[in-house]
Amino acid sequence: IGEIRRYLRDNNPIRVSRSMRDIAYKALQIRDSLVSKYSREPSINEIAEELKIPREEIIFALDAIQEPISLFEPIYH
Amino acid sequence: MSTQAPTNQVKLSVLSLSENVGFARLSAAAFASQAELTINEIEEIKVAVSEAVSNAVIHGYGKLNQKQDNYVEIVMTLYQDRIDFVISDYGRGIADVEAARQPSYSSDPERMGLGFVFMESFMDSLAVVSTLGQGTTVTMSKKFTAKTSH
Amino acid sequence: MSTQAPTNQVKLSVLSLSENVGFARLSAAAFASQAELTINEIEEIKVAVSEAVSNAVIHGYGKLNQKQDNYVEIVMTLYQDRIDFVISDYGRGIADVEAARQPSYSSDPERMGLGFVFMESFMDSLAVVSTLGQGTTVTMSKKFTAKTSH
Ligand SMILES: Nc1ncnc2c1ncn2[C@@H]1O[C@H](COP(=O)(O)OP(=O)(O)O)[C@@H](O)[C@H]1O
Ligand SMILES: Nc1ncnc2c1ncn2[C@@H]1O[C@H](COP(=O)(O)OP(=O)(O)O)[C@@H](O)[C@H]1O
Ligand SMILES: [Mg+2]
Ligand SMILES: [Mg+2]
Repeated sequence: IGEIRRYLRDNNPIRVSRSMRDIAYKALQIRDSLVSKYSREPSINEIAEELKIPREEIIFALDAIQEPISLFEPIYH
Repeated sequence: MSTQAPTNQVKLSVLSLSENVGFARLSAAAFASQAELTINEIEEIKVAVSEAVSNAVIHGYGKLNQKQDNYVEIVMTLYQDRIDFVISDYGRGIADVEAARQPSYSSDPERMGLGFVFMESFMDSLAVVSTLGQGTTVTMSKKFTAKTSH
Repeated sequence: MSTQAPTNQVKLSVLSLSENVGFARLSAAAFASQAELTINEIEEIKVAVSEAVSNAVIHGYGKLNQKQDNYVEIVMTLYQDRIDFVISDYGRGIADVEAARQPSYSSDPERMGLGFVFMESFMDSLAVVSTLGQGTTVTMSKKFTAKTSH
């Protein structure tokens, strides 16, 4: 339980936590370095393996740092 | 469509509410992350799935929105080299699918009419089947290169 | 349980595969983020839902895993002041639910036997209903303080 409690330390009511933002930026950094290493876009799995973070966490973090309403979705009125 | 066996499948059934567009979008990204897809390709899937689900919510059910049993269904199936996304609603349907798929066509003057164009350009295939008064089913496929052992 | 009307509901039906534990976990987080919950509370929900879904995959279906139609169902319902998560499988069921819920109890010597303990401590309520040979349904609830207009 201690391990999980430690993992749950973030008690912030704000939607995007510090740690989520960190994960998202790290994922983008690693993508860039893998692009130069392989000369191609890495898959999300390759990024997850490199970061040692479950791919779903990366997906969630990347989604969270996006603009809440994208250009493509003039739907919320 | 090939006849190979699916390697994974999940089905979502979400109430027709705009909140669930974001939910479906994120769930689609999570499912797609099993495949060998790049961040960009996953973003394309997110846009295409959002467009299809928001069409179901806005156009399919529209003012019928409040009815308790208006569900949008999203079936996601992983094959060895592609993912299929099937989005269905049981709403009002589309009278002329060909016309609806044209760029800039919208039945709502305030909208851009680019949803189907995005789905088509971001995915590898798009099929729209609709019956007036019965609903609409959008089937989209995204291909990828199967993982090679390394 | 109160009788208030739900404000949102989504249902997932996922093949019994370990890949789908992560999928369900993220979907639960995406749905829960509609409510006034802290990031900490959302993490607790993620742990509880993962434990329930992985129990369905590992213990509920276990070696039956490969059968094409073994689905785990996850129904998430948002109310004004709580979210309910109902996780069901149609697998082998639990002979003695009381015993199974005890800390450190596991039918598998390699496992920790803490799944139910986590679900119970991270959620505000937990109910387990199971019938041998028919399956198991776990119902968990997380409360929150309803949004005040601002
Ligand atoms: N699920 C649906 N049910 C009913 N009508 C739909 C549906 N999806 C699309 N349509 C019709 O097709 C048109 C074009 O859709 P789209 O390209 O997404 O543009 P927009 O949503 O901006 O109007 C819509 O304006 C609507 O009339
Ligand atoms: N969905 C299920 N179907 C069948 N048996 C289950 C299910 N969930 C839990 N069990 C039984 O309850 C026990 C305790 O579960 P849990 O507390 O999660 O511990 P663990 O998964 O580590 O064994 C399991 O070992 C298993 O025997
Ligand atoms: Mg549209
Ligand atoms: Mg367990």
